[in-house]
Amino acid sequence: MSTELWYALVGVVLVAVSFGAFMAHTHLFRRLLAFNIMGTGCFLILVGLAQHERAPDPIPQALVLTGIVVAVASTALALILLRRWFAATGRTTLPEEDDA
Amino acid sequence: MNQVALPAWVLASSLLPAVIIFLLPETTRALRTSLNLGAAVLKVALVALMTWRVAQGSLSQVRFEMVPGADFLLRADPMACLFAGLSAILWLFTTIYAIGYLEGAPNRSRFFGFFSLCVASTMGVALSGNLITFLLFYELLTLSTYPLVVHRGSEKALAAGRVYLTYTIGGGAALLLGVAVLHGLVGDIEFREMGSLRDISETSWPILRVAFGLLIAGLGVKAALVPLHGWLPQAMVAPAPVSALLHAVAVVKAGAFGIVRVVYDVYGIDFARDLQLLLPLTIIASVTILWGSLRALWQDDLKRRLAFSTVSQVSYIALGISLFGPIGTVGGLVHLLHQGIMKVTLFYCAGNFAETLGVHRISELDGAGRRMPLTSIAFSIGAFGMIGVPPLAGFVSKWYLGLGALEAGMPWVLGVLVLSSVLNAAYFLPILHRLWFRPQVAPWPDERTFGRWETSGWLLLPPVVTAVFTVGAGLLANFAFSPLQWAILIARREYLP
Amino acid sequence: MTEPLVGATLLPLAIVVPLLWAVLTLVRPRRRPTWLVLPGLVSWLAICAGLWWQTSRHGVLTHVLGAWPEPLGIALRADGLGSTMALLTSVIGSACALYRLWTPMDADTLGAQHWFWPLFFMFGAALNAVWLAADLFNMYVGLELLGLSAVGLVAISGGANALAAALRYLLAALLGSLAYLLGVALLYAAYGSLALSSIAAVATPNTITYVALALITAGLCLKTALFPLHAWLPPAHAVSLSPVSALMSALVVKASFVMLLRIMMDVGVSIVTPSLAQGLGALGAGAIAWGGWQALRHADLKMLVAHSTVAQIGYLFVGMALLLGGSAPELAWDGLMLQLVAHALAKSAMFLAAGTLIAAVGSYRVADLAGVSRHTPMALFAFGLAGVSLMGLPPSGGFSAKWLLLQSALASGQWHWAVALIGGGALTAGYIFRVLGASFKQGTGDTFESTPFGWDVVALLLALSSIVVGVVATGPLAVLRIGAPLAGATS
Amino acid sequence: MNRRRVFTSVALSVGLAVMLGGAVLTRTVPPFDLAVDLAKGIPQSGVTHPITAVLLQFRSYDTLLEIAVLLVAVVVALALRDPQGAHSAAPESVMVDSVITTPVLASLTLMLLPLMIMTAVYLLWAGAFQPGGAFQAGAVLAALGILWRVSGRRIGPFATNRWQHVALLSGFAAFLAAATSTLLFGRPLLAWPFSYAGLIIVAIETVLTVSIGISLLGLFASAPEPVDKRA
Repeated sequence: MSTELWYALVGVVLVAVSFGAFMAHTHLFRRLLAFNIMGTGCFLILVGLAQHERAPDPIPQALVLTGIVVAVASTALALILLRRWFAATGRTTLPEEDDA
Repeated sequence: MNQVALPAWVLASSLLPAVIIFLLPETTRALRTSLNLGAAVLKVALVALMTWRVAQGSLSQVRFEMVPGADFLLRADPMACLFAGLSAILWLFTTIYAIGYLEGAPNRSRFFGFFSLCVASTMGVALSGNLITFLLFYELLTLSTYPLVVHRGSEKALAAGRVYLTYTIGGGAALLLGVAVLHGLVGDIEFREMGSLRDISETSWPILRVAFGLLIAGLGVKAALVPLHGWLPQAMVAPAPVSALLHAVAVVKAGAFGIVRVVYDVYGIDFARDLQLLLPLTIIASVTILWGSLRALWQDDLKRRLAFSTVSQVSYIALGISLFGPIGTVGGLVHLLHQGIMKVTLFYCAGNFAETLGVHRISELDGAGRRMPLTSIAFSIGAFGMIGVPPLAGFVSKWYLGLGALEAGMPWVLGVLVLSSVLNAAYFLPILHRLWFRPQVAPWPDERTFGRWETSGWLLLPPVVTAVFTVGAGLLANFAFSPLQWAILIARREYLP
Repeated sequence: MTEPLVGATLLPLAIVVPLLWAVLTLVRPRRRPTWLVLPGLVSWLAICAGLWWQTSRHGVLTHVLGAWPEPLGIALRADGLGSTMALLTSVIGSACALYRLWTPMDADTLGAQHWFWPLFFMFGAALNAVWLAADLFNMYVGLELLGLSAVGLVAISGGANALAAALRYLLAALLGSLAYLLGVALLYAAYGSLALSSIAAVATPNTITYVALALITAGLCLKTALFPLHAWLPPAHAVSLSPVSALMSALVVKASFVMLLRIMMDVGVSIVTPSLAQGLGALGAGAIAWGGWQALRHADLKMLVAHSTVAQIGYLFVGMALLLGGSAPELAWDGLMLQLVAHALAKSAMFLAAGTLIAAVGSYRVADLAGVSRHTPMALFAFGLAGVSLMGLPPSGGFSAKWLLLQSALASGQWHWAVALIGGGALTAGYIFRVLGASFKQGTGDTFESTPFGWDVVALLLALSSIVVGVVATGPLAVLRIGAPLAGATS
Repeated sequence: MNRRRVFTSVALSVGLAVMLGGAVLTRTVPPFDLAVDLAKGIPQSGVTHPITAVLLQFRSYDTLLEIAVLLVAVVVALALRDPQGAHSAAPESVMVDSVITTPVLASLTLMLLPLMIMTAVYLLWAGAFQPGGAFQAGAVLAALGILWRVSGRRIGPFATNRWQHVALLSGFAAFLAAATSTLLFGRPLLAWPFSYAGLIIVAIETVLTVSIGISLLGLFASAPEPVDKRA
């Protein structure tokens, strides 16, 4: 089993676990963290799976760089909304969920 | 204007006024009134012109493709002229009546806007040359009458509106499904004399039967066939001109007219017979006739009694259609007009009693004949016409229906006719008796005086004129362009290829 | 040959010009930069109209970015669907922008409103980027740009509710686009390319492709708010400023749907089994029922309209089921396209009209509309017209769309879809007339705010076009068939 | 969190793991190999490092939109930041909790200042022929800014300070201008003539670095001061 495939499998585990966490948690910050880990796993799969049994392929790496910037931007936006929400209501969860 | 576009002009002559009136501010009374009347007169002229052309055998139409495989088609054929002529004339008088009736009432721009829209869609129903165009205007009619039914905005009116919608939207759904099924089977279905489904393989006859059921169910709602008639008595909370519109000019008639179109111009009368579709229709119609008359007996509210009478009377049309043979057809078609004229008279009069004396219940009518002679005379003529007393219009209809029943070999229908005539007499004569032979007991609930006339001229003219029509349609039945002659013309085309 | 080239230059312009105006409005944020915005709207409209016209004349247009041919480079592609949606976006976008420009600003005293315009133009650019994208990863970036600017527009509507709605929306959007990205990663691993066309040529039914399509479908359905993944939509659309609600309901949900449609028709069509298609359709039917039911029982006018969007999305998926799993895909395609267009026009008109009514009565409750029919008849009329189209009553775009879908369903012998379509119409009639009835009720105290005349005009024009498009549907549908992934489609 | 929620989550995550695992393990050799086309393309791209070539030549359109995404995030941040409005010079909100007033950090920041700037410049320059580039450099700059701020020094609030506002925009604006300019010469969008390509790319990268750095810093700085309502 090549290293790249190993990366991909690690990515799979990360995605699966963090997806579970995203679903399980109600605390918005935890869910955001879960989302970020999910993103990382996704990038691992993208890079790893694309170039195993093959010459290294720079395209997925570039895609991942783009993906990272997008992920950073959305995380930042989420954090700002989250802080605003907390500042406004003192809640760490969405209204429909019980404040766990 | 070139004659090809004539149907379009007829449609536009009430569509454009509708749009303009919507934009008019509430206060511009004179302009709105003249616009209403002008449009109504213009429409009568246009329809007359169209009828004249059709009588000479020139067939004019407007056609373009709406969605792939479905055309928008307006066409002037004899049957279209029959219905268009009726509603054009009655619209003129109903407009006059409505102007007088809504004097000083709120939301008149809205009212007259939808009023014109309603008649525009009726014209569309009359002139539509294929099923999908018919469906289009049939639904438009539903939409444009709802605001009129709920016009008063009272709880009662809104409730009636809800009932009206529940029935008509449901009916519309059935109709849509039926049309879609037929369309899927044979493509775009144009109305054609002798129908256009003849050459369909035996295997798909069951589907044709289902489709027929769906179509009749959809149309039966507006035509108030039992058990789909529930909305009609509810809807009488609407202002009197709207009741006239619902019962005589537009809605109920659109349903009946649709049934005529489906039986004759989609399926074709003899093909319908081969599918064994006529007998069920006859039975439903007969049941409706008797049920409506029976229910009418027990109503004390005048408009409510008239409403049930409509339920019964309109089914004469369905009855005549379902009788195989030209005479029955003539009876049905001619009643389409006659019932309209007579029933509109009765509703005008009922409105006059309500507006002038504040009388809504039959038990309060004692002696009204002396107070409002002209209105009462008009009412009496209408009532006698409904009962079928010669030489009034109603008699002509029933005569042909009776002969048609014999021709179709269904003598039991004769019994239905006789029985319902007796019932008609039973619920109309007491009213006349109260009008003329009972002295006034109590003061009128809410009397208004209008100078030397018994009521406002706007309100008085229409019933008088339509009453005269009622007499004329009976007496002059043998002159050219009389309803009877026109119906005979159509019947000839439907049976003789 | 020159003309198609000119046409092809319009593709990047359709994206670059809104971006440019995003920058311009960002240089000095103002609440109402009328004279800065109007030229932007005009050029945007002109470009999209030209694009549509060029497509209708020359067929599919392609613009190879950076002159690097696919699959190494990225191309923009304008087929009938893409250019029509672009035109629709520019029209509805301009309408909402005008509505916004006519809004008296003392109505919202929030400083955040300064930033409406940059986000608005970013949003427009993102939509065009999605309509014209031909590359799976590029679609992802476009979708993210769209999602974030939409979230921003919701968030600046002000108030804690807006924040909560924006957060809920953002989480859903992020999860959805991540699922999509996973799917894309798998597809790239399986086929070594990101260009939709090149993958379509070699797509084979194997595990990795199935999983990829499943992830893509799930992600995009979440973004399209397909029942039962719709929970985020109603609050997000209801709390926003009315023009924002209009844009979101009319266009944003369509973006992810169109992406799904393209991928399904190009990559999935040889892979998706009829039973899977039926499954999607079943969810659509569920959406029709659930959305309609919720709309019937909500007291808040904008929540009612938002739930109506949930229901209308259902029709799209029923159409997709007929497209993938029916025996009359051409009819289904036409119906689907017409539903896309008609709903976009009708729903934007309805949200704008609802905003006017709410401003007039000063309350969000349907019950408080009593008597408004006399005060703001035009807005109510627009609402009614839009309602006619949503109900699918003739004459309207909604009717023609439903008619075509109905024909397709009957031709495929799939009666259950016919029932769903017609039943949905009845439900819609239920909640539309609930509003109309309430407004016809005789008002007790007729104290209404006066609303800008321009508002009525904009809403009425949109509503009328949603009616007219149904009567003259043949022309637009001919364009929408250009480059359609159907057997015997003109390209 | 309640039991059912946990169970469903676990079930979902296991399902996802199985799906993905299956997909990953059953993967076959793809029909296309872009790496080959890429190798052919590099010589005409004007840069030597493949990733940079992809980011700013072959898929530069993605990068353009990516910067737009970043800009949107900043715009929303600024919008939510100043409830008073962009031009009412709001007093800078000093983040009470995040200021660490130790002489160590203060002096360390001063010492780090030149070092980090140098690192940023290096990363930017390196991007042309080895891993590195605008975003990495920008991130370093942002980190510097954050240190600066955390150590209690003031940075002009971004919505009010014209220059920072412009710097914020400049990256995207320059990129957009460079992308569009080609249309004027009848070339496709972003199709830079080979002879200038390298130069243009370096220019864009430089502007982007500053702009990205300020954007990230802006995102950090415009988070509201945490007020615990429940306290």
